[in-house]
Amino acid sequence: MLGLTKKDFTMFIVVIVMVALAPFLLNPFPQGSSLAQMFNAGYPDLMQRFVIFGILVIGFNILFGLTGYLSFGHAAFLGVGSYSAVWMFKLLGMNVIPGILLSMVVAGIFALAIGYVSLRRSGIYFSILTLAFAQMSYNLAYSVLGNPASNFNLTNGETGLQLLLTDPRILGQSTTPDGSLPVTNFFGIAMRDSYDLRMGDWLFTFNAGYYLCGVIMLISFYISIRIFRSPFGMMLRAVKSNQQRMNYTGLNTKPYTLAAFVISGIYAGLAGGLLSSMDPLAGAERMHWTASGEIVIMAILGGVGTLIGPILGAGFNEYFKNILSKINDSVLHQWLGFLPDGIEDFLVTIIHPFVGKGWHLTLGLLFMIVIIFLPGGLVQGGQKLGRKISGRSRRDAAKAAEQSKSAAE
Amino acid sequence: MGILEVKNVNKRFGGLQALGDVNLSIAEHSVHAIIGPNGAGKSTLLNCLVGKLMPDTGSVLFDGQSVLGRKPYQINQMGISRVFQTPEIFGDLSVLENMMIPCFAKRDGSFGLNAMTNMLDDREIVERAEHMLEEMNMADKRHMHSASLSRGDKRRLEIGMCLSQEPRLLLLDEPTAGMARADTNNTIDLLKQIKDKRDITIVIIEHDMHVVFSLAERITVLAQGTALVEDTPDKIKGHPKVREAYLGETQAA
Amino acid sequence: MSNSNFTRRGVLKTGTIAGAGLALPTYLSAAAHEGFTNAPTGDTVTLGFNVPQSGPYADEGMDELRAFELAVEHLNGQGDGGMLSTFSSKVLDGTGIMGKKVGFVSGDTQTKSDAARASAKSMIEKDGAIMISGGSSSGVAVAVQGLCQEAGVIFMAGLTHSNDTTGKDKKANGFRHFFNAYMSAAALAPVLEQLYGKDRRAYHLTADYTWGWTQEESIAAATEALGWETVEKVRTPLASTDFSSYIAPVLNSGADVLVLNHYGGNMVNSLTNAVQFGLREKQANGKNFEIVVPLYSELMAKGAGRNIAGIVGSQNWDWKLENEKGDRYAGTNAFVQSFGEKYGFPPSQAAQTCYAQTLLYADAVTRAGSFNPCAVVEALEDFEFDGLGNGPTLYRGGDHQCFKDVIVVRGKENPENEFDLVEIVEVTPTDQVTYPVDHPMFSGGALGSCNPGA
Amino acid sequence: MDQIILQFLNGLDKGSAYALIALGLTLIFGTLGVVNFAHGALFMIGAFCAVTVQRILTLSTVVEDPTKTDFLGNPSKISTPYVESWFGPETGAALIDWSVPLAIVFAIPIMVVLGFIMERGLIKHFYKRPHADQILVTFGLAIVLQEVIKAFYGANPIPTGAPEVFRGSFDFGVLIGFDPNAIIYPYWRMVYFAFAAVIIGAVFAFLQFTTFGMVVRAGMADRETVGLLGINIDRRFTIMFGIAAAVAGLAGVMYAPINSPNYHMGMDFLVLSFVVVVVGGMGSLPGAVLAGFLLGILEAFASMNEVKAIFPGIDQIIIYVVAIIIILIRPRGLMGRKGVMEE
Repeated sequence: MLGLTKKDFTMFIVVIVMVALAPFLLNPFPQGSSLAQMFNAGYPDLMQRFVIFGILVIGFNILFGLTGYLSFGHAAFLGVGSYSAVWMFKLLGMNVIPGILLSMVVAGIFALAIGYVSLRRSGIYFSILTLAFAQMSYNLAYSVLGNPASNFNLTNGETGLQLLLTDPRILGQSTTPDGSLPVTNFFGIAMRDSYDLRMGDWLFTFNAGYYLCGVIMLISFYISIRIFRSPFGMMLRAVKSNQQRMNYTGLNTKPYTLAAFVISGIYAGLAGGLLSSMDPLAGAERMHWTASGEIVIMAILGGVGTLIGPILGAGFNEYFKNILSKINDSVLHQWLGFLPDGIEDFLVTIIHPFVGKGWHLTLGLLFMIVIIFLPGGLVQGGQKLGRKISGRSRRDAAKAAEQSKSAAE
Repeated sequence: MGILEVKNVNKRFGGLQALGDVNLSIAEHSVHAIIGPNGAGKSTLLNCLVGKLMPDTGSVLFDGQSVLGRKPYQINQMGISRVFQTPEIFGDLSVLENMMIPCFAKRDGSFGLNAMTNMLDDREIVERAEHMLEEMNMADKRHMHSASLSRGDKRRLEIGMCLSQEPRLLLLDEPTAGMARADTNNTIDLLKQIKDKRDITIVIIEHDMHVVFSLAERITVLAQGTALVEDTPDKIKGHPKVREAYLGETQAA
Repeated sequence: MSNSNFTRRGVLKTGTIAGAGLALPTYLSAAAHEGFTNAPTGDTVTLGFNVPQSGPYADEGMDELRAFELAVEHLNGQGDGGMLSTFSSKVLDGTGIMGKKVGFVSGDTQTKSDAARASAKSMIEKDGAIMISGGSSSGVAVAVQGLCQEAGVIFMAGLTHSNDTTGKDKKANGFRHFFNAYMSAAALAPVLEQLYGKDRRAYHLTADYTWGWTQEESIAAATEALGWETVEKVRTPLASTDFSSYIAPVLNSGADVLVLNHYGGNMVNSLTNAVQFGLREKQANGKNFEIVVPLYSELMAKGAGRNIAGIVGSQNWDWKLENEKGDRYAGTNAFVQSFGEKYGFPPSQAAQTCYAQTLLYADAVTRAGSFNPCAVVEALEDFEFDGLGNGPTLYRGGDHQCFKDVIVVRGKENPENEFDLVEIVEVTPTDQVTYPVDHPMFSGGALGSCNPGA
Repeated sequence: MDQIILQFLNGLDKGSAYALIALGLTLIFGTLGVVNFAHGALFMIGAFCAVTVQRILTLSTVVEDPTKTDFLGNPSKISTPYVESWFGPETGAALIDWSVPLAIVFAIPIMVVLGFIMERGLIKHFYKRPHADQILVTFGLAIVLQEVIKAFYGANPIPTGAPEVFRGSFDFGVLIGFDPNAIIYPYWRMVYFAFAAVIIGAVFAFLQFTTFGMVVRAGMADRETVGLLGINIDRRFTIMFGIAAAVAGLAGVMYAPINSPNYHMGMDFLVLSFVVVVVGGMGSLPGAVLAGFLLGILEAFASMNEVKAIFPGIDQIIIYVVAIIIILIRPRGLMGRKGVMEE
């Protein structure tokens, strides 16, 4: 169906259902409980991030997972896309579609230029070339291209490019009647509009922006499945497998890798455009090398070269990043309040270094654990788990059959 | 006028004259072997033919057109396929996929952005690939991971991949190197079959005299970067120069 | 779109059905009643403290967080009450804010605009925070202030020194207690004149980002007004760690004063490098070569170690203020006492500003009798107060900037202990650092109107 | 002219830090084939060895002094370092003053042991894994190491001064006929340059003239063959990891007085040192050293006002521009070997 094999189609349907029901799935704890305060992730900003970073890593996976070219500068395209979209909101109007389209176009052009040069080399030399281009973009965006005092203020430097009441917005309004900034919208539906659903103690939020991002993520995911299963995708895997044989089979590897690079650059630009559409401020930090590194981490965490891996990796990373950094001692005390005082204090002391200001430490340890024990990422972990469960149930079934047999005798 | 004409080709690496004024003419539909002791320049010559190296001077004409200055993939598209000493296949891909790639290259050229169709829906390509697998007696292995094939199967697969492009000239670089006797004989049989069934020219670089004399119609002997003699196998066997340059060395070794 | 209540097991918790319109999602559905974002419903009110917990300013952020925790304790009537007893407004009585117990959530800005906004968003969307405070850099302050304006909550800025925060990027929902680059320059100028004379040639090294630029502009303008000449303004990359190649040419440039418009790790490194190059022992143009660091903090002084000795700069507040300059700065000792008792060391200026901001917010809500941001804005605008450690202070309505005395400090030559790193040289009175709302360095933006959100 | 000489000196100094870090990185890469993103963290830990030695030497006895009060009004505490009470005030003060050079002695065993633990405990399991996995696991390790340091020492830089005799700067200009103050250079930076030269020389001599070094070099060229000779190359490689860690650590110890150590200084150097290694050519030790000095010098020149006037912002990007140009002109960096890390 939809040109997918049965297995792929099933997976696609599962992802659709997960995206559609995310507001339920991510808010398992009743509103106001102390577990909800920490573990519920069903609020618009984080849900948007899940799907937007999902798009980013899906795109990165088309390059890295298929061709094996490790780009260490992918955040540059995210940043360029973000800036383009914000400029569109400043100049044209607050509808997100032109912004998103421009962000894809500009990121694509950027990727074409950087890819054309960087793909002249392979291996770590390619990685360093992409890293160098991205760091150049970051440094320039942070300083020279972002000086408010100059006439050429493309990025607004450290603060980040933001909307102003004085922006022209030729197709919209510069300022709303009550004197505030207009909000980003999709043909009139504001991205921050939400619909709250209350079920007993539970509260679920359905956010317009999230569903727009979700739909775009599903389209991106669908396209990525098609690419993986297409002759083009096979050629990309062939590039990763044996470039020499490619060349001696009459195939020019350069346009293949360049096309993959540009496609993944466009995905990154799209993600950047969506980030800006959800929150119209674009900061230069998005282009920093650590941001590029985070993309690589998400891809490997999820499982390189797998279809579903990027989504899992992005979700894992964003979830822990957001949740861990918000836990502080008073939250810990609240959680562990049911324990006797001595034990409570002891546990708080133990956990303290790993949460709040220590969230980097925990995340670093989690990365190491996943990478050491699950070389294939979370997808492999899931498969192992699945096999264990199905293995056990098969064993159980066999045992049950045996028992019934002996009972019959 | 042969299908491949090599004229006065010279190649130097620093102070070393790897090829000195090599001349070679390969007749269409023939099986032509190039032999010579280690360091005679066989690999260098082969690399000059497929675009991996650029000769310093001289010309290489394939079917009247110069191949010099073209990239390996362009030369392949002209109709020259190369089989490597150690089988070069796509180890991460399945056997069928390995076979499909040259079929795409034959039909769609050096680049095709065919990203939205499912490759298994392309019946024409799949059938062609499966047909070639049957011809190579590998149909039952088509869903195997190609890296897990035996060395002999890898060689068959590679040759099959080259043939599925329907090349006019097939270059084989020591195709039986490192093979057991049985595999070697299988390969010889396979190449004989190919020669009989297909409208193809074969150039084979080989160490193993058994292979050379069972296949070749003409033989060129290369020594110290120059073509010593070119003749039929029978004549070559008794040629004094060859004995001196080639067999003399093998005796010493 | 509308909020709806959907009862499955027949349990109806709240009975509100109201239009949310163009609103951020509201977790507490009673918000729609009140007509503003995150209106507190139960017996608690949640404040969001968004401070850098990772990255180079993490220690400063932790100090801010300590001050916030202390402020929350005092508001809830725990501890010794701190500055509640000295604060000129007496409406806070230790029963929380308007009878609601104060709770808080904390997050990590990472000193990145993006991350800070994400963190603030999660506080607003998920935790129902009604006020966001904290931060240790101007880029973050401006970004989060913009977010709070759009979301309809109050932003009480932490440490942010750029003119832009209450200049071209000012917002109706945002308030700054901390001083700014212009005020630093205005406060420093007379002291610099007195210490180093009118005939000086200054060489600026400036961190290449927004804050650096506004400070460079302010200091250059103020010193040029004294008659100083600006020899060169050199921008240094933010990511620099070794400033030797920028410091080396200074001595030979004809300058006799080096102004370091750097903050945090940049400042520690550039100052250390400058001292290594022996600039402080050199003579230029027949005068002693001098180094000025316009914005100073205790943590920077600590990081620079003895290199800071004799270096002049400005501060928003210092813990020795009341002891040395009298009870005009009442509140200082009360705060230092309760902070020191709890944590074992004196508070930094960042801590003081965050503590004061929390109290000011609580006080404004109480005086206004409402958590509605627009009511709070009204209560804070042109509010005059005293007893929070800075002497008589005005929260100016025109740009939401506090005006108060600015302290000029100098690194101590022989510190007696690890907390005693700077000495107060001078306190520049408020009227010398005050500027009109439409001063050119602050022009280009507008407050807009207050946004209550929902 | 004087400016050019001055920036050249600066470049040598920056370059010696880059070269030292890149040297260790290349040693690990060349011998073990592992891309070690935790190398910057080793540099940082080296600097914190200096901090720790300073802390240990200033461990103090604390007595209350009733005549003075602290900020809370309690009697203030007077602390006297143990070393001063043990060895007398003068010797004690001198010991504290010399804590950075003393830290070298302390850092070598610590770094070597740390290197062993890292290699045996973690890295050796990653020899056969893809480079991307190696990068990720060592990157994770780098984060963990720096966060542990942050938990113990805080995020603020910690001043760690050079001995008194090396403070201040030397006037080179006068020696070669310039005006006074035209070319001044800090003593400690000269010490750092000399130190770097000695370490680099020692590593090369070690590899060139000892049998151990010869085996390692052979192993770098062709690991399998050396393994076939029955030589236990793995143990030697473990030792090389220890040595590389020690080189990074020593670079960090001596760097402490130049910039006050902080927990993220390793990350600040990491990207730069990778660029240096790649520009030098993966796996080439002389290449790493050469590229370190080249990039250091170019960076120094790019920060000159005259250059910035022509190319605004060039000092922000010079390293990357140079890296791109060199990699495009020379496919394997300055002195890289073919086929290394090109897949």
